Parts: sequence; structure tokens; C-alpha cells
Amino acid sequence: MTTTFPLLSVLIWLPIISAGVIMMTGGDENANWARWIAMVASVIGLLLCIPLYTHFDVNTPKMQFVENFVWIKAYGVHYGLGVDGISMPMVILTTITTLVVVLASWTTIKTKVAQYMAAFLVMQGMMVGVFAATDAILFYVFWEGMLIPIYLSIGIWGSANRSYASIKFFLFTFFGSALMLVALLYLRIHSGSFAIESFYPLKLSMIVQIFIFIAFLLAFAVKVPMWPVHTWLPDAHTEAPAGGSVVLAALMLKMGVYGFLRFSLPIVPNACQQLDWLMIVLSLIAIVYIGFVAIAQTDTKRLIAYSSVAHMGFATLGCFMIYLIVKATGNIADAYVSLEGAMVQMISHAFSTGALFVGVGVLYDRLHTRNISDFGGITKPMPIFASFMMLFAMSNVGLPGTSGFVGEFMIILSSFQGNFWVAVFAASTLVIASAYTLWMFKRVFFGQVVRTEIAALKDISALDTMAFTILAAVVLLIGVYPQGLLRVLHASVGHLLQLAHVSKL
Amino acid sequence: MTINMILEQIVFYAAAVTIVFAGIMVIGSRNPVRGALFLVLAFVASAILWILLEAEFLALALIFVYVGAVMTLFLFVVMMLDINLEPMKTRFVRYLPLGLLVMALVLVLVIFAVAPQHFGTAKYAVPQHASASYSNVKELGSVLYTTYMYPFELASVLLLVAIIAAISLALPSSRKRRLQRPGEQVQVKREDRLRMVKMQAEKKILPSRKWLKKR
Amino acid sequence: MVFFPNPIPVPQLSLVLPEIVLLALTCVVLLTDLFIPARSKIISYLLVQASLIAVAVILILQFHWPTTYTFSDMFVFDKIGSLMKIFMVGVVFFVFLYSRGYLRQTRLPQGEMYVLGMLSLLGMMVLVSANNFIPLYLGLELLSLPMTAMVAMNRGSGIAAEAAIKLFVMSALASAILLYGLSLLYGTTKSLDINQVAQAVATMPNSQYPVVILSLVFVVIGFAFKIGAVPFHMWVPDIYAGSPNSVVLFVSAAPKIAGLGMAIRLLVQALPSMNIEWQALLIVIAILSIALGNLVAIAQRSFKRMLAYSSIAHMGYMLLGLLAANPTGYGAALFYILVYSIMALGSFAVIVLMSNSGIEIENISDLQGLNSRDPWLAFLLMMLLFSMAGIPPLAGFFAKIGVLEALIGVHLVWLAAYALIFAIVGSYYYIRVVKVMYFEEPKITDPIQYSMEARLAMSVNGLAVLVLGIFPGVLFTLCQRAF
Amino acid sequence: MSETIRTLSLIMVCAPLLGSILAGLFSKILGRKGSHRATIGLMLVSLGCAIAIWILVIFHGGSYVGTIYVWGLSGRYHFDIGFMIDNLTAWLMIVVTFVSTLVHIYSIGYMADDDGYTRFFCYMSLFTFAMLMLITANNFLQLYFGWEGVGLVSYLLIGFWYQKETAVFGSLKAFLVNRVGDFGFIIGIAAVLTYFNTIDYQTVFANAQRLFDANTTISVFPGTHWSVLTVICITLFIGAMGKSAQMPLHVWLPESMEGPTPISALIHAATMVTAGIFMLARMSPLFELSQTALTLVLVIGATGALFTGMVGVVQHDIKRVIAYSTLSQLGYMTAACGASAFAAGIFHLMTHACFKALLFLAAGSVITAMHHEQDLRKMGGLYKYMPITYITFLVGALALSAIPPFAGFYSKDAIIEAVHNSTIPGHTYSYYCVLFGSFVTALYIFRAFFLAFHGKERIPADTKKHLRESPWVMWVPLIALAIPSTVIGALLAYPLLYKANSLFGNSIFVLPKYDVLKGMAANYHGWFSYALHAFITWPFWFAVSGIFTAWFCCWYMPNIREVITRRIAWFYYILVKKYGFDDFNQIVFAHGGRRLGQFFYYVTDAKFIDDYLVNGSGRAIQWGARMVRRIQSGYLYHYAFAMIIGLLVFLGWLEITDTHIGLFKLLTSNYFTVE
Amino acid sequence: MISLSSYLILGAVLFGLSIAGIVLNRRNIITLLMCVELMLLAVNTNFIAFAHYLNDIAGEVFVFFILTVAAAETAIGLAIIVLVYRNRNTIDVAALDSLKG
Repeated sequence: MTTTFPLLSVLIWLPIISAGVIMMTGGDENANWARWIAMVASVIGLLLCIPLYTHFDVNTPKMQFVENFVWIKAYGVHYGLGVDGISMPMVILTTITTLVVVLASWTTIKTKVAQYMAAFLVMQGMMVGVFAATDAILFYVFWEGMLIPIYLSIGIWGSANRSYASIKFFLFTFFGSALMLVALLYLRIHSGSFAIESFYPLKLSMIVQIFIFIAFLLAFAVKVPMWPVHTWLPDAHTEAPAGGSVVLAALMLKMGVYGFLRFSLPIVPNACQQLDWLMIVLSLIAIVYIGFVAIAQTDTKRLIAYSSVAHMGFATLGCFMIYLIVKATGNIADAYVSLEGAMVQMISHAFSTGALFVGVGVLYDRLHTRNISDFGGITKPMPIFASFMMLFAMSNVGLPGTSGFVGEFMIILSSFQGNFWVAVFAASTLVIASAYTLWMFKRVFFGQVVRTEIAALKDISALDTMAFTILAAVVLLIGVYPQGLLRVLHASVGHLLQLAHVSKL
Repeated sequence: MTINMILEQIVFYAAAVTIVFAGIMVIGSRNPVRGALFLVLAFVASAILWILLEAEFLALALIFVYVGAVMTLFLFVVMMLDINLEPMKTRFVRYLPLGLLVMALVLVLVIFAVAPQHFGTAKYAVPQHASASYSNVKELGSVLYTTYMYPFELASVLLLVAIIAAISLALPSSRKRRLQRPGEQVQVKREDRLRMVKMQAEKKILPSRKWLKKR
Repeated sequence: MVFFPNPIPVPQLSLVLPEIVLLALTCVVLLTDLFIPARSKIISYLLVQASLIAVAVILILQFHWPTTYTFSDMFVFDKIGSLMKIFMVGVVFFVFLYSRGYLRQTRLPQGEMYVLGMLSLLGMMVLVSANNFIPLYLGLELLSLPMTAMVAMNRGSGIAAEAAIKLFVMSALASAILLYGLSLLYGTTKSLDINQVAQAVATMPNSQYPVVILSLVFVVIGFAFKIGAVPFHMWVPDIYAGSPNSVVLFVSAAPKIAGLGMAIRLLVQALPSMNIEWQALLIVIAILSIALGNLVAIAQRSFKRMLAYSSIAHMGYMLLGLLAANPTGYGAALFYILVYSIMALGSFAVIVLMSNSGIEIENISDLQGLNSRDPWLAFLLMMLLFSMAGIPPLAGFFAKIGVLEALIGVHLVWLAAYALIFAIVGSYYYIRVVKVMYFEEPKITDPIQYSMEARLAMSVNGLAVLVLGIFPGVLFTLCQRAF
Repeated sequence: MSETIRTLSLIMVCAPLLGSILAGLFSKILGRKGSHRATIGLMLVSLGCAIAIWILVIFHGGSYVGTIYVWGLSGRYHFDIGFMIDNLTAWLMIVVTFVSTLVHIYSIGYMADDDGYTRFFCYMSLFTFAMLMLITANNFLQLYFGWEGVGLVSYLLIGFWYQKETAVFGSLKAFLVNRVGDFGFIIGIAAVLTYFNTIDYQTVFANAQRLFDANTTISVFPGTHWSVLTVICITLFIGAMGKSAQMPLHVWLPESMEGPTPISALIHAATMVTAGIFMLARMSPLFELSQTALTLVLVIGATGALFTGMVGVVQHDIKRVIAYSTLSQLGYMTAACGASAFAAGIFHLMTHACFKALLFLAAGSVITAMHHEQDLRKMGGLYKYMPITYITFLVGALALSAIPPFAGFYSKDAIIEAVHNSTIPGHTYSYYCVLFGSFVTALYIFRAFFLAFHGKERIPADTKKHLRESPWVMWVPLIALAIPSTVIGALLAYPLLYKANSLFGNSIFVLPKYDVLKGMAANYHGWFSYALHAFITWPFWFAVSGIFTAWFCCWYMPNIREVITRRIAWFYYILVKKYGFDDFNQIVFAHGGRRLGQFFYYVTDAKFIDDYLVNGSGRAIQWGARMVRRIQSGYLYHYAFAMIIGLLVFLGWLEITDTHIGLFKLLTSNYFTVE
Repeated sequence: MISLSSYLILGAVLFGLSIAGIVLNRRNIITLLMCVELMLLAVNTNFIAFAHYLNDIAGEVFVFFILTVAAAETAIGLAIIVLVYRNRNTIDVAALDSLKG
């Protein structure tokens, strides 16, 4: 439905304007002002998502809450916003995550607080922009513009090796998206408009489709990240401050998969079909190979970072299994499970991994180390914290009842329809993911308390508890009743599947 | 072919050969003073050619402006600066093949374009000689202040620039100015730029850090 | 008695009013400056700025006038020229504004600098509105000779003198090459008037083709040298590194606009029918410029040198628009160069302002911890650098979009991809500077001192890339409509 | 009626969950007492509901199949949470709630001075919830939910004492091994979804025959054509192997004994580990259609029954002995399922739940009394101090050894006989395994019994001072379990196994050609004659000889053990090493996996991709930059030269190439036009 | 009859010579400047020849301006050379390499 109230615009610009206001609070002597403004802004953002969800019409794949103005006439660029079933959950996800980040950084960030909060609010606005943009250039503007605040957040508030990590992150993602711009411009030349939907009916020859596919692939694969362009992620996640890691894991990575759904599948369906084996193989490598890599980690953040890669492998697998499934069963309706599984997997991963990063941030803030071997027996002094972490670890492992299960379950089930071995490799995550997650959990949280610092730890503060409770509630809610999420997806996923199976040759 | 034509050809070729020779000498002479003098020769020979081309005013201007002023300036500067010529000797010969190659290439490529097939008499007939009443100066003058008024004004501004620039550059520098001295800059030592200050290290070490160090 | 055999119409002086005003006021400045004691140089400064404002106002008021030729068709008044002139005047205004403190501190001769700068500006203005090879050449020389003098103006500096002599010799060489090309063009087309040349070339018999090709190459080189594109770029880094900061500020921005103006006059307007040929040449030049500029900039420690190489790369990007050889492309190139002039101006301004305290800031490491010393300045410089790197939503991004779209419009997709891949390489050195400013702690913690108006100007300058990034439409449309 | 059952089931399932939440989140408010009261109260509610449902289902023929809520809809598939309450479920939930309730009560005493008291009750209730979800499931999703849920709680409870390294290790191992099983299980579910297009039991079972008739095959490896049903059954059975600790996925169960003893009783003896057996019975309509799968089940089960039991003989930890016994008994149950005697398997499950829980709780009682000493070598002669424990343990041991008329006899004998009568390939081997197994069973349990309660007292002096019978909260459950351990065999053998229309109703499907129990029913003439009949059967005498051997070696002539051990040292060594499974797993999987991970990380990822490719390209660019930088030599003539080179190249290029078809065209041609 | 191309070839030769001179000259800057003058001479000759053969005064006018500019240029160039010499005490081209890289 269309409302006259520019809800999406408000969701984009409110945080950005708040960021400006925060910057005006000045130095760290007014840090609490900055914190409170950030908090208020993010809570308002979250509240604004309620009408977004309730007024969302689940029966139509059309864009809703549409806003469309000419932005730059000379370029033919529109300020076009709108959400469908695929992007709406992502918008909500963004606002929740920002609130969590604000809560989690309340005490851990002590220097340049205003700049920090501002950076994250700008990120929020831009991220919503990415998910809500219906114009390719607007999308790209947000997509790339986000690099600036996140680059700064890693670089300024990161840990020892932050410069390297931030530059690596920046170059990697910039590298990926450069060619996408060429593809978008190319499409625009032929469709005459930058509206993403105008690219859908475009007829493109196979070779052109493959080129565009590769351009998109680079952009999105880097963000997802897919093997072998994933190596920025462990560094960036590890060095970023807790909030940065959360935003990276919870949101940035999703943009990649979102890109596949919004661009690759509907714009170049034939190339996707042609190259789906590549995507599947890369996804499986992410799941299995990266899983093993995660086992070998000695750094908690790095381990979770690698686990992110593995989990996102599921999301990409879900996106690209659809062709095999339809080929095997001959029924497009069968592919829903896979694609919706991918969506659920993305959202679930955001919460569980985000929460784990917040958790590691809590520990890092107190013990100034991330090495697994420096921990041990954390449960004893911090039982509440440990319980939360156990929940999120279990979601990471994909335990039924938590959100992590839903996506994996759906994707494994549907990938069997496509190919037996794909399902087998995908299902191997059951063992591998639990191996690395729980082994780390064991070494960090269980065992004897050997260090006096650990024995002296206090359990998490009320603010942290609040942040964790929000995350835990969502994790459980999605795990127990995913239909609440799935129902908003159906129409859009169905539409997407139609588009992805229309030959454009 | 009239005698005039023959004469013209003799003059042309003589002047051309002179110019080329002078040019070679300009490049090749070790002493810039000699180079400058050969350049004067080239200018004079060119002036002859220009007269052949009925550009008397410009030919004279070339002599007056170049030979009279510019080259004098050159010589003046050359002599004012005490140039040590010794270390420069060997390089010329070493790079001669390269120079010749470049020159040959340029010549081939350019002459290919300006060859008679494009600019021969077939395409560009030799114009009739101007009548005796023809005045190059008058001709030039009549357009210079009318059609070409705009560039003429610009040229005057250019000369103004030259005056300002030359004066302000050549003016001896005043004492108080802060200067860059590259020699000193190059020889700067790290002690000059960075002062190491001994400070007492922070005493309070976080317990966890200590623990980490122990490992 | 008829002294003038062919009486010519009186030129429309109103069209040339900006140039006339500028020249007149320059002379006034020149004269007054002589009699002003060193302490009161602010008078000449104010005079200079006032005259620039006057010129700008005239230009803006004239902007909507139709395209007109005057001075026996030697001067053309059109939108391209007006737009460029407005920007050039504006840029020079800012240059003087930033430089004042620096000039005072370094005791460079202020009056001469202003006068030479204004004369150079005059040269640029002449260059971009030339419709005949003669004013074009004169404008070019008028642009570069004062610039050369300015580079050398730090009379006690051997480095500056070295830079000046390099610039001088190279630009003399380039001028000579250009002139040689023009002479051949003149020979084949029998005219020096740009429109007539265009007509002649279009109707030229095939047999003359090699000659035009030859002259084309010479002309392209002359122009490529002016904007500093590879392989005619060699002077650029040395001049940037060797000149006083305020001169770099001058050299880096406005003359590039004039360079594009020259290209438009010479290639687009004089040789439109040779577009396939100059397109090919420009492709090669652009490829080389983008690669070399971006690559070598990485290896630089000096901020000035780095920006010099970055300017080489940016000229490559600008050429991408030009070589599309259609109005969209020209408009995009124009937009690119205008945006670039703002970005270059701002980035150099930062080091000029930082040098106010008397120490010549030139290395990247001198920017260490700028965020702690002056967050606002750091923020502005960051915006400028990200804009140069082409990150949205800053102006540099839309500039790139414009040229790339033009490029893809003529099916040069591979070139667009190539350009973007090197943009990634290039982004490295920009973000490295951001890293130095933001992620490192300063060695010197003194706040940076500079005047209020410089701060204001800097803010305007830095925010301009943001505003132009969010609303590039107006300027872009102006650029497109100019063609 | 079905509505009533639905409501009751909901209450039954949710009550423990509520208890768990109360004990978990509000323990600070409730306190220790409040927590256990809440959980036990709610467990009693649950038990009551279970009994009510049982009555409704068994005696009034009620049943309920339906959806509680839609978990997810996707495409043409729907995933629900729902109940399928039939006879099988009814029996199982009685067992689960009954044992759970008793263990809850018992824990009040056992865990009395533990820090994690409320946490313990929280976990136990949570476990009960998950287990009930598992058995009430009407579709594979919920089955999997319960399946993993019990796995989680098992993990949490094994690692309950999280500061104990072995406990934490055991929990991790348990979880991982279970996950290996789940890996197969989820593949099985995926196969079900793929070939039945639904994961609802009813539809799946209804269509199984059709699928069998259609002879649908799947090509797992290129060129092979395996029956889909076989693939489904085997993959599902892999899940059961993990959960029910069948060889070779049994390795986690002994380690799980690191958890508190009530847990061992509840989870690792009575209920969770039998989930696999339940699943086999539940899936009987599928398994019956695949002989290959049945053979596998039979052979794996029988092998486990014998060989894991033998390891129990050499254990010194009283709990480990019982743990290996559990492995062995699970083998029996599995073998029963493999022999298509699903009813016998479930029956044994029920009797086993009683007597094994009894044994564990009794052992727990001993352990508490001994101040958490579990080593049999430090016990002896305990019968004097703990009479109730002694007697109940004896009852349990007799039931386990299948001595008539104890419960175990009826179930186990039926299994051995069923395997004997089976016609499935592999039944002969299996028969000898289970038969000899009965000797081993009696041997190890009575070995433990004699070592603990009889013979010389080897108890440390300070322990001895405090040695006395456990409090009532502990022995009441013992007695409450001892009674069914004694009687339910006699009571239920006929109605469950041999009656023409058994109390399992239609919930278990057996093809007539495999129906071994039907043949055995002819020989069953009441519980007493069946018990008497035992005296002329092999299994009985094997068991008796087992008891005798145990008595001889452990009480009568304890020293002979040393001699025997020395004589068959190699065999003893194999048994002590548990056939090398643990070492193999440790080296190959744990170590190997870590090594592989390290290789992938340090070599492929960090070195190759990151260092060579990523940073390498960065370095290459920097190197290139430095190289190109040299062109800028600083010499004016080089600059001029560069310019002239440019001039020459451009000139040459343009003049030499035919400009209208040459390089320009190549550069500017339309590669990317839209066709 | 002297054809136009004869003049042009002479111009070309001069042009080539001066280019060679610039490449070859690794000595003082003065010679470099002289080479540039030579080059301008070539250009001027071209223009005048064209003007003559085309019978168009414009070429000659251009030459007029080129001469003017060249004079101004030389003045500034020499001033800079003086400056270089003052600061570096040499006008050796090979010594002017403190700016590079």
C-alpha cells in the first residue's frame, strides 16, 4: 500500500540528520549527549518499523511505501524508494541492529563518542537506503557511500592492526562494486532508465548476460563474502570495534545476497542459470572449507568471522539452488523453500552472529584480549552472559528452535531436491559448525577459571542485557515461528522466481 | 624557366643549406656562445628565405627582434653565467645515434606528410610575384589593427607579463625571506627533525596486560 | 580617403567585458601595489578579490547571452566559455583567499603573485573563448608564462627554479609542437578560423588526409601537455613538488579547466570530422594517464607529488568523456573538470592552510592525526579525498558516472571497466591519507592556525563536493546544455 | 475425544517447558525450593496428562493427529508443529513422564549441595519438553526439533559441571557425535520431502507403498540406482545411530557419564537414547519396505549388543559399567527393530527404561553415599550400609540379566527369539551375537553388583564414617522403579507383543512376511508358563552362567580375575581400549579435522589466497608503482624525450595503420550491442 | 620553381634537427632554449610559406605574433635561467634532478 507519509525517507534521513546533530555535541566531554541522541534516534527508527511491518501488504510483490521523485534529471536518476517482501525485513533488521550497536557501545566506546555514534547512524541510514532504493544509482550511492563511515569506524576505533584491516576492507569492497557500476550504466543505456525494475524486461544476449553476471558477482561476492574473495572479512571483523563487527556481520554481508536477489537473478537469469554450478560450488566451499578454517582459529572474533562466511555460504546456496531444483522437479513452486531459506538464513545470521560479536566485544572490553586461549571458565563469574552466549552459539550451530535452524533446514531440504551431493555437503555444516562453535565455546566459557582477572569479572550490565535480550528474543521468535517472517516473503519471492526463470535471450 | 627562377632556386638552396648547417652547429657546438652565433646565422638565412617568400616585414623583424634583441640577450646571459663546460663533453657522442634515430624518424614521418604529393606545385601553384607597389608592411599593418586587433592587444599583455616576470624574477632576493635550501634539506638528519624526549613510562600497568606479557 | 580598405564592424566589446575589466583592474593592482608598503598589502589583496568578484558578476550576468562571435570571429562568446570562465574566476578567487596567509608568512612578493595570477587567469579566459588559432595560441602563452614566473617566484629556492625551468622548457617545446601542427592545419585549410577549419576539413579531399592526421597529432600533443596527460605529463609532478604551495594551488585547478577549453576548441570545434582519429589517440592517452597516474601516486610520500599524479589520473578520466566524441561526453568531461577543479583546490588548500605557520607542509606524514588537531579540516579533506576517489555521494562520483555513461553510450564498455579498475587502485592512496589523518595520532598537537575567512572558504569548498554530490543536477545540466 | 487429547497433549508438553522457564529465568525469585517445587509440580501435571491420554488412547481407542500451528509455509510445502497421538506415543509418554518425574524427585536429594541446583531442574524440565515434542511429533520437522532439543539438553547436562574438564570434553563429544547422526537424519528428511513432497507422517506413510511399487530409484553415485526408500531409511537410521548410540557412533555415551547421575538415568538410559528406537518404530512403514535397511539395522544392533557389552566387563567405574550396559541393551532394541519385531524393541525400551533408570539411580545412591566415588575397586560390602539400594540394585540387575520373571526377561527373550526367527539376511550372525550377549550382560552387571555390594570392603576409612542409606527422596524413586522393573514384563508381554490386536494398535506396521512376533505368539501361553519355558532355552542358561561367572570371579575367588586378565591380555587390552574407537576418532577426526583446518587456514587461506593473491596483488601494484616511478628521472631531456617518443608513436601509428579499418575500429567497435 | 613542399621540407628538417637537439642535449639549458628557438623558426617558415602560397596574410600575422611571444618567452626563460644559476650555481641539465620520482 502506498502511504502519503514518506516512511522510508524518514528511516533513511532521520539517522543521518541525527548523526549531524550528534557531531555538533562536540568532544568527549559531552559524550552522554551523543549517546542519548543516538539511542533516541535508533529507538525512533525501530518504532517507525512497526507501521512498516503492520501496513505491509503481504499479498503483492509490488514495491510498497513507494516514493519517487526525479533526483538528478540530467542523469535520469530518481530518488526512488520502496520495499517489497525481500527488502522490508532487511530494513527492520537494520534498525534493530543499530539499536543493539548503540546499546552495546554505550560504555565500551570511550573516545570520540560523538563521531562513533554519528558514523553508525549514518551507516544505518545508508543501509536502509540500500535496501529501499528502487533506482540503481541511488542504490549504488548508498552501497558505496557506506564504505566511508565503516572504513572510519574500523580505522579509528579498531584494535591494533586496524589500518591494514580497514584499507583491505575498503579496497576489497570497492574493487567488487566498481564493475557493478559499469554494468548498471550499461543497463541504463539500454533500458533508458535507472529504475531497477526497468532492467528486468531487458533482452540481453548470453554473452552480455554473462559479463553482467560477472560484474554483479564480483560486487556481491565480495560483500557476501564468497570464497575466495572472503579474506577481507576476518581481518575487518577482527579489528573492527564490536559495533563495527556487528554491522559488518549483520548488515553489510546481507547486502551482497540482497544484491543477488535484486539484481543478478532477475536481470540476468540466463547467465545465472548457466553459471549456477559455479555459485553452488563456491557456496559449498564456503560451507565446508571455511568451516574447517574456522576450526583452526585461535582468535574468537576471527572464528566468528569465518563462521559468518560459512553461514553466508548457505544464503548464496539457497539463492542459486533454485535452478537445479526447478530442473529436477519441473515446478517453480519447489524453489520457494530454497530462496526463502536463504532470506531467513540471512536475517537469522544477522542476529546470532551479531550477538556473538557483541559478546566478544564485551569480553574484549574487560580482558583486552581476543585469544581463545586467554579465556576459560567465563561461565563462573558471568553466568547470565554465558547463557546468552550459549543461546547464540546454538543458533550459530543451527539448533531447532533458534533462528539459525530455519534457514539451514530449508536450504538443506530443498537442495536435496536439486542434487543429492549438494545437500550432503551442505548438511556437513551440522557437524562442522558445531565443532568450531562449541569447541570455542568450551574453551572460552567452560573449564577451570585459571586467571584472576576472569574470576574478578562482573556479569554484564543492564544495558548489555537489554541488547542481548532483544537479540535473543528475535532469535527465538524466528526459530519458533518463522512463518511471521516467511509470510512477508512469499509474494516477492514468487515474483522473483518468475523473473529468474524468464528467458531473456 | 627564367633567370629569375634559377636565381631564386640558387638563393633558396643556399639559404636552406646554410640554415641546416647552422642548425646542426647550434646543436653540436660545445660552446653555447658559438651555438648562439650559429643560431644568428640560421636566423639571417631564414630572413633571406622569408624575403623570397615576400614577407619582407617579417624578415626584417626577425633580424631586428631576434638577431638584434633576443640573441643579444642570449649571449649576454651566456657570458654572464660562468659555465663550466668540461664535464659535458662525452655525453653528446654517446647519445648521437639515438638523436639521429629520433631525427630520422621525425623527418620520415613529417616529410611523408609534407611531401610534394601533398604540397607540390600541382596542388599549390607558385603564386605570381607581387607587383612592385606591394608593401608587405602595409598589408600586414592594415589587418593588424583591424582584423587582428584582439590578438594584438593580447600580445601587448604578453609583453607586460614578460616585463613583470623578468623584473620580479631577476630582482635580487631580499635578505629576510625564508628560503628553502635544498642542499640543507637533503642533508637533514633525523635528529634535526625529530627530538627524542625521555619520559617516564606510565607506571600503572593493567593487570591483564601483565598477565599477557608473562605468557 | 579610406585608410581601412575593408572597414570592419566595431567589435562587440560588451562580450569581452570580463576580460577588459580583469585586465584593467590588473593594471590598477599592478600600479597601486608599487606604492603600498609591505604591511598594507591587504589593500592590494582586497583590490584583487574585488576585481575578481566584479569579473565573476559580469560573467554571471552575461551567462544567458546567446552564442556570438566578435573581433572578426576571433572571439567566441558561448556557454562553454562562460561556464569555464566563471569557474576559473571562482577558483582563482579561492586560491588567492587561501594563499594570503601563506604568502605573508613565506614573504613571497604578494603583489606580483596577484598580478601574475590575474594575468594568467586572463590567458585562460582568452584561451577558452578563442575562435581562432592566433588568440588561442596567445591565450595559451598568456596562461603559461605568468604561471612559469609564479613557479619561480620563490627566488631563493633552487627547487622552485628547477621546477620553473622544467616547466618553461617543456611548455616551450609543447607550444612549438602545437604551432607546427597549427601551421600544417593552416596550410591545408587555408584558414586560422576554427569554424572555417572545421568546414574545410570536413570537405577535404582524401589526399590531404595524412597532413591533417599529422597536424592532428601535433595538436593533440599540445593539448595533452597542457592538461598533463601521459606521456606528456612529466612536468606535472615536478612542478607540483617544486613550487610554493600557493602556486601549486593555482596551477592545480584553473589551468586544467582552460586545458579542456583548449581541447574543445581545437578538437571538438576545429576537427570534428576527425573524431575517430582523435578518439583513438585520446583512448591511448587516457589509458596511459589513468594507469600511470594512479600507479605512481601510490609510491609517493609527498602529498603534493601524490596529488600531482592523481591529477594525471583525473585528466585521464576527464579524457574519457571527451573521447566519447558526442555532446554528452563533452558535457561530462566539462562537468568532470569543473568538479575536479573544486576537489584539487580544496585538497591543496589544506596544505596551504597548514603551511600558514611557516613550515612548508608537503609530506603525507605531515597530516598525521589531523583529526585530533582540527577535526573539521580533517573532515573536509576527507570529503575531498573520497570525492576524488569517486565514492558516492560526493561530487567526484557523479563526475565519474557522467564520463562512464558517455563512454558506455559509445560502446566502450571495456574502457569504462578499465577506468574503474584503476579507480580502485587509485582509491588506495586517497584512503591512505585518510588513514594518516584519522587513524594515527599526531606528532605535533598544536592546533592549526588560519584565518576565519579561510576557514569559511574551506568549508564552502569541502561542502561543495558534498552538495554537488547530492545535487549534481544543476551543474551537470549546465554542462550538458553548453554543447 | 480427539480435542480432549489435543488439549491434554498440549498441557503435557508445555508444562515441563513452563517449569523449565520458571526454574531458569526466575530462579532468583523462586529460590531453590520454589524451583524444584515448580518443576516437579508441573512434571506431575504432565504425568497426569500423560496417564489420561494413555487411558483415552489405549482403552478408548482415541487418537489425535493434527496441527497446532503453522511453523512455516514455503512454496507448496508447509511445515507445521503438530501432534500425532497414537498408541505408540501414548506408551512412550508414560515412560518419559514417569521416569522424568521420578528423576526430578530423586535429584532433590542427589543435587542437594550443588551450586547449579535450579539450573539442573531447568535443564531436566527442558529435556522432558523436548523429549515429549519428539514423541508427539506428527511430522519430521517436529521430530527433528525434539531430536536436536534433547541433544542440546544432553549436551548441557553432560557438561553440567562445566569446570570439570572431562565433563566439558564429554559434552562436546556427545554433541558432535550426535550431530554426525543428525547429519544423516536431515538428509533423510530432505529425501522424504523430495520424494513424498511433504514431511507429514501420515501422508508419507500412506504413500510409501506407492513409492515402493513405482520402484523409484536415486542415483547417489553416477551409475548406481538405489531404491529411494532404502536411502531414506539408511539416512534416517544414521540419525538413530547417533542418538541411540549404535556402533560406530556409540562413543559418546560412555563419556556422557560425566554428567550428574540422575541425568544418566533419565537421558542416557531411559529416554533420550531410546529416541532412535522410537524413531525406528515410528518409521516402521518405511523400514518394512526396505530389506537392505532392515538388514543394516539388525546387524548393527546385534553387533552393538554383544561387543559394547563386553567392554562393560572391564570397566571399573560403576556408571560406566551401566553405560556400556545401556549400549548393549540399545543394541538389542535396534536388533529387534531390524528383525521387524518393533513391538519387542519398544517393549524392551519400556522395561529397560525402568530397570536401567533403577540401576543408575541406585548407582547414584551409592555414589552419593561414597562421596562421589565411582570406582568399583574402592567399594565392596556395601549391602550392610545401604540395604534399600542393595535390594533395588539387585532387582535391576536381575531384570537386566533377563532372569524370569523380571521385566527384562520378557522383553529381551522376545528379542532374542525374534532375531532367531527372522528371515532377514544377517539374522544368523545377529542371533549368535544377541545370544552370547545375554551371557555378557549378566556377567558385567553382576560383576559390578558383587564388587560393589559384596566381598571385601575396600572403602576408604573417612568415607566409611559417613556411609549410610540415602535420604527418602532418593530411595522412594528407587522403589518406585523397582516395582515396574519386576512386574511390567509379566503384565505387558502378552498385550503388547503377542496379542493379535496388540496395544500398539496400528502405530506399528509390519509386513506379514517379516512378522516374527506373530509366529512366536503361538508359543506364548501366559506369563508364567513362558517363564518356566525359559529354563529350557539357551538365553536363560547363558545368563545364569554369566551370573555364576561373576559370582565366582568377584566374590568367591576374587584373585582369579588377575590370572584371567594375564592369560588373555591381548583380549583384555582390546576391551580396555574399547576396540580403539576412541583413539581412532581422536586421531582421525578430532586431530585430523583440526589439522585439516589448520592446513586450510594457514596454508590455503592465509598464505595462498590472502598473502599471495590478495596482498600479493597489492605488492605487485606497489612494485609496479616503484618501477614506473623511475621513469620520472628528474632529467629534463628525459621528459622531452618522453614527449617526443609520444609524438613519434602517435604519428607512426596513425600514419601507418589504415585508419578507417585499422586499430580504431578495434578499439571502438561495438562489442556490447544489444541483439 | 620552388614548390611549397620544399619550404615545408626545410621546415621539417629544422624541426627534426631541433628535436634531435633537445634529445641530444644533456648540457646547458641555454642550448635547449636555442633548440626551441630553432623549432619556432621552422614553424615560422612553414607559416610564411603557406601564407605566400595561399596568398593569405593570416599566416604572416601569426608569425608576427609568434615572434612577439617568442621574445617575451625568451626574456622570462633567461630570467629563470639566471635564477637557476644563482641558486644552483650551474645550468647543467643533468644536475637539475632534485625533483624526481
